[in-house]
Amino acid sequence: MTQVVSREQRCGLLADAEPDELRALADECLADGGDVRVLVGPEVGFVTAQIREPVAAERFLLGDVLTCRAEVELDGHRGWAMRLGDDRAAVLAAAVLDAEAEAGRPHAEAVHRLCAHVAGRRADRDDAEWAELAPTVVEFEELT
Amino acid sequence: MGYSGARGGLEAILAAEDLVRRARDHAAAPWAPTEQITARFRLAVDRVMGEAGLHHEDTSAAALRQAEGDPLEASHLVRAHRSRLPRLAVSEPVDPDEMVVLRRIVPAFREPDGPQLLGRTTDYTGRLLEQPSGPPAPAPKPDTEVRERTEEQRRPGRFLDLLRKLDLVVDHRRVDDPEPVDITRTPARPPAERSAALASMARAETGALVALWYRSILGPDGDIHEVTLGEVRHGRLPLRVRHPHTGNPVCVGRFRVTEAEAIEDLDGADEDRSRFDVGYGLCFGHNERKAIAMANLDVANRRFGRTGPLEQLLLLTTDGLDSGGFLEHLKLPHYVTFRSMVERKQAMRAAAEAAEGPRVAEPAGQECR
Amino acid sequence: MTSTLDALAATAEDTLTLGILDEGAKREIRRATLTAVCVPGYQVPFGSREMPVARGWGSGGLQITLAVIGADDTVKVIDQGDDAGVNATNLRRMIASTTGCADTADTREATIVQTRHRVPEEHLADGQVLVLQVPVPEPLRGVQKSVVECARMHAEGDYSAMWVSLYEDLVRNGMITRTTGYPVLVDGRYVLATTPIPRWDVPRLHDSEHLSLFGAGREKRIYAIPPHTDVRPLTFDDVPFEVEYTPGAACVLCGHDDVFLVAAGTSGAYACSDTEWCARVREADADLTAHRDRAPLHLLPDPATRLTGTTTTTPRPQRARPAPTPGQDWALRVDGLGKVFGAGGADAVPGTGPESGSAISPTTGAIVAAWDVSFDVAPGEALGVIGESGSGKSTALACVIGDEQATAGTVRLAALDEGRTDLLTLPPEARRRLRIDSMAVVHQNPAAGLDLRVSAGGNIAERLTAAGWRSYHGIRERAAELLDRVEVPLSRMDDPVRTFSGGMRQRVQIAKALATEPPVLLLDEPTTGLDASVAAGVLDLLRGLLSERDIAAVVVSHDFAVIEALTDRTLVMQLGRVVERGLTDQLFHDPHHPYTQRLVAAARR
Amino acid sequence: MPVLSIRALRKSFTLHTIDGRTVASLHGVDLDVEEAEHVALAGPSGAGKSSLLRCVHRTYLPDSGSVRLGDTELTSLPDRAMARLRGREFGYVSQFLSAPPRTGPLDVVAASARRRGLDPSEARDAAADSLRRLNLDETLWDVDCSVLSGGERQRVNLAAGTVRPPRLLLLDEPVSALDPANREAALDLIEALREHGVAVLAVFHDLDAMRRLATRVVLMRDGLIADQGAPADLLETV
Repeated sequence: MTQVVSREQRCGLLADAEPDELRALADECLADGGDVRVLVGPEVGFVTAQIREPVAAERFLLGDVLTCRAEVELDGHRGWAMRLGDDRAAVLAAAVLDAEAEAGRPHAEAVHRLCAHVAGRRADRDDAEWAELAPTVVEFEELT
Repeated sequence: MGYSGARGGLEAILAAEDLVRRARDHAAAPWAPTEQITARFRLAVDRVMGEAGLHHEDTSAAALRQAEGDPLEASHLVRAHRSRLPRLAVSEPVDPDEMVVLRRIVPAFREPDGPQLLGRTTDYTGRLLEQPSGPPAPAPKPDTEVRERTEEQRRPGRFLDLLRKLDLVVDHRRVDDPEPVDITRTPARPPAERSAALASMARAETGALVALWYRSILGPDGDIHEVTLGEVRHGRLPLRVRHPHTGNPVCVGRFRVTEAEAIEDLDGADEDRSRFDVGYGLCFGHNERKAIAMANLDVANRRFGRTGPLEQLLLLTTDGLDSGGFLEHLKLPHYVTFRSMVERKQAMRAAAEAAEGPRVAEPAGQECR
Repeated sequence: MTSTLDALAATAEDTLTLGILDEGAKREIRRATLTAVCVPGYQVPFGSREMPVARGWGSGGLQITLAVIGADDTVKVIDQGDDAGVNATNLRRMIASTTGCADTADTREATIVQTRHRVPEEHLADGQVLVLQVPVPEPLRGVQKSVVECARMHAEGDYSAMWVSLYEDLVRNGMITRTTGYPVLVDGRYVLATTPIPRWDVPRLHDSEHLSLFGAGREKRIYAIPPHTDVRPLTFDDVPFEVEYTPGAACVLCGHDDVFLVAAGTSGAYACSDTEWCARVREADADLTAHRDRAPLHLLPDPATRLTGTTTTTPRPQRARPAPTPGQDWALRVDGLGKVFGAGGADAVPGTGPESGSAISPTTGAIVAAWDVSFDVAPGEALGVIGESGSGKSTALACVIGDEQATAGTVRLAALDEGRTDLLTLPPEARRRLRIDSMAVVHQNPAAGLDLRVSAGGNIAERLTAAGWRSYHGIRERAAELLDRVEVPLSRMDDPVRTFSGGMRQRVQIAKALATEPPVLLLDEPTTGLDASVAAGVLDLLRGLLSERDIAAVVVSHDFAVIEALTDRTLVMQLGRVVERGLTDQLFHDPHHPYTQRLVAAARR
Repeated sequence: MPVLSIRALRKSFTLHTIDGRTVASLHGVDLDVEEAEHVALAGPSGAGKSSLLRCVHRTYLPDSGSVRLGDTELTSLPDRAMARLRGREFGYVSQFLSAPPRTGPLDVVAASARRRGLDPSEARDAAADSLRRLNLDETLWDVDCSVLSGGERQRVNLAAGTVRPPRLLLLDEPVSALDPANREAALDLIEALREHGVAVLAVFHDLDAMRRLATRVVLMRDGLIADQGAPADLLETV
């Protein structure tokens, strides 16, 4: 399995994973009774979406996006996760998986596989989405 | 201490609440689960997300269900919910050029960079009321053939950039990069930074914003200025925050927005008539009406905001919670103020009776040369 | 199997049992409240949060209460004086259930009283906090629609528009007809809206022992009246402030008449609005004597003293005329004044002016509207500035007035700091202040100097109240005197100026300009736009006024007849420059500059 | 020292509106007027008589030369000082009244007297006296000047010019519109100024007035003084 994902990419992919996938894998990670502590949350809050608009290159605050985040320590390695929505169990699980991968613990490879799986699913969804959208493109006669 | 204030009021309130719950939650109809509301009332959900200023479909849907479909009441529920939550971060500045489009129309150009993508729209469908007697027949299998696509098809270049290439736009680009105003912490009042006006419009009530836009064109203080829609899009933008351990940006998810660019022909004495001005609109969810009104009002505010009432109207009268709340408060008891008003009217009358003739209140003032 | 994850999630469950405000918001509101206490009467903006109650249902008061309340506090909530009102009930259960504090109906036990539209009849003591729900915090809303302008008026303490509205009320209705939310002056500085509490309660805010906090959630403002603060209802010195009173009315329940009464039923009966007080009176659990002493019975309406009371000749504020400084005989002096519209400032000047035949800078494209304009005017002297439109005469005057920001030069007034201060260095508010009593302006368009909706007397009252006049009768006398002098019939004094003809409006504007006897008068095309015969009348008036007063006048006009009639000396301006200056009759009979000769030739035609 | 001393006074007009043509008016005039001396300017029209009066009053700005009132040089006096001097230290009585309308004769004359230093009640007495001497009907004293006839207005004008007279008076055809009877009264009034030591420099439209009033006649021609002398000597030669 290729390991080119950065920590940021991994966090991004875990944020996109399904809650059930995260919880199942996190439970496996924790099954060995590793030393785990919850440092932050999991708490529900919001991230304020800051936009740099294109007309004057000026920043403004569009509004807030409901998010949740968690941070854990697993065998001395810190794991952090944030995702949209308010599924606190999912974000805590993601933080555990982040720590698992950071610590290089036994399930680190499984975490990478999950990330790859999420990435693949995202590509599939993009394909499916475009398959539905493409027919709605207005096709003009070629102008020469 | 014999006096207890808690007399009839509380019981009546509890009974009213109870009546709502029974009639709404236990109505003789199937329960509407959240996913049904987000799937079947997509645009209502999106509208609530925008007006509440909180992007989360399920929360909006729950609010709509609790509010029995009243979008303003639903926005109130979501905003009050937001007041209880902490701000976890402010995102890295989002570049709207990163938008993956689901729909994109450029009315001012036949063949712009990238596609004219109709997407999911009923714009071209006759408005005929369908009255199905039951659920539709099973859906035909969608065409899932993988189609080639270019980067430009999913992330088309914006029309504004084309105008820039043609040197047809007044350049407003700032180099000083001021901190954006947070209107949830600092009330937006005129004179305000543009960032405050944009933020106010982004969470304004859709109807109020559209009405204000229309007033700016046809109202007594309006100006029938040339309105051209440069571009409108619906799509997804990435939300990135700084990773607390590495300090690098992390994309924690994507949120849907509607974006619009309004092109305005300049005709003022001190304006550059050889170029266009461009206004910007962006709001949560799929709400083209709001984004287009916002883009037009952005230019109108730059041009006429300070010389007329527009800026004050925009900042102080378009928030649905403000206007709706003030209206709702009229239902509260007002007998103290009313009694005070009646007293003055009686005093005026008593004074008139005591005086020699009836006093002419508010002299009309005859016209004279 | 319960996973570790489930357990972890459970331990964090309590984070959702939040209050209705997050802690950061509470801190912010406390900070704003503290600022409000430090600057009594000032409306402090704050990041008002959305509450589970609608904007207008007490969201501002609720935020203050939630921010300042502690678990050991006892809260009382009333609406219209009634603990059982639906709004009061609603807010009380919300506050009590989310903070864990005790609630009470007994004012004496409460540490915090949140209220809508009433101050309790019971005495509020040192340490008690009254939180008032405010629907509309801006007292100036009725007289000024622009929030920017309202902010300026507060910043400058410029409340003359408010005084004019009281004056107009008295003129039209014979009494001040304002009802609840009566405006008060706090600590001699800020005008504040007393929420809509009845006038009956307003005296209770003055020199109180308790702290009053005002929260406007929708308009996102907090303001305060700290204990022992001076709070005066706005009224003229010779017009008493009146509280609500209906002769013979008393509470059907307790029988008392020294309380604020509201209608009870529809048959004309009255009852206490403060239900707790009324109940305790009936239970003999109230100090009636102390209450009667507190009641504003001395402020009951007395038609005899209302307006019929003859002038209690309060002394008029008189501004001491500065003694002329030896060796300096000017009242107004302008040196090197210049105004460039557009880019470049002084660098845009070369290549413009009469020699170049253009006011537009060949290098920057800026318009050099006026440059190097210098003159001075002595008391008793009138100076003319003549030129065609576009010559820069009105721009130069606008720079002196302060309506335009000058690009260069200095402007000095003998009345200000003995002429040492350059007006152009003063902030806008200081220049506005000077226009009240040091340098009056008569505009071409009367609407620019007058409020056409207001009566002739009211327009003069605006200037007088701005200068500190506070006697209604004194103001009327002075206004009558001025209107008589400018030949406006006194029968028209109380009519809105919009019903006046152009010439009459201009006369009212002149009367207003002279109201405070300013040492300098600036007239911008004072008769332009009037019919010839009307203009002649206004000109005669000005001529008479200038000759009988020791005023220094500057008259700007394109019309030689106006300049000739009013002035002794004149500047001729063309394309932004002064091209000739001299005695007015000399310029008319012996003009030297080609441009002046053209003007004269045109005038003689 | 003469009350008025004029030296080498020149005045010409450049008419920019007509091709920049220059028209000469005074070519170098020298003239002294002593206390109580009444000098009449004579000569054909266009000779420069009125120009000379206006140059003294500075309604015309002289090109060069000197005009001294006592020891004050008028040609270089700042505008404001000149404006103050006018009417107070010397007066100019034109043919026409330019009184503010809506003021009556008495007010017009009294205002002039006040400018010359009398207090309000003194000024009214002096004004009444002047108007009486000019036979202006008392019923007209408070009517608006604009309704008066030409002769009445000229008398008001003369009264205003001569009330509480200054050291020097410049008279420009002050009795031209008067009928014979009123003309006599006016001439008497002017003549009486001599008793107060007032110096007069005047242009009269008729020889009778000159004969009657002038202590000296100055004959002007083409912007120069052609001759001067006693009226009896000079006027016979004209």
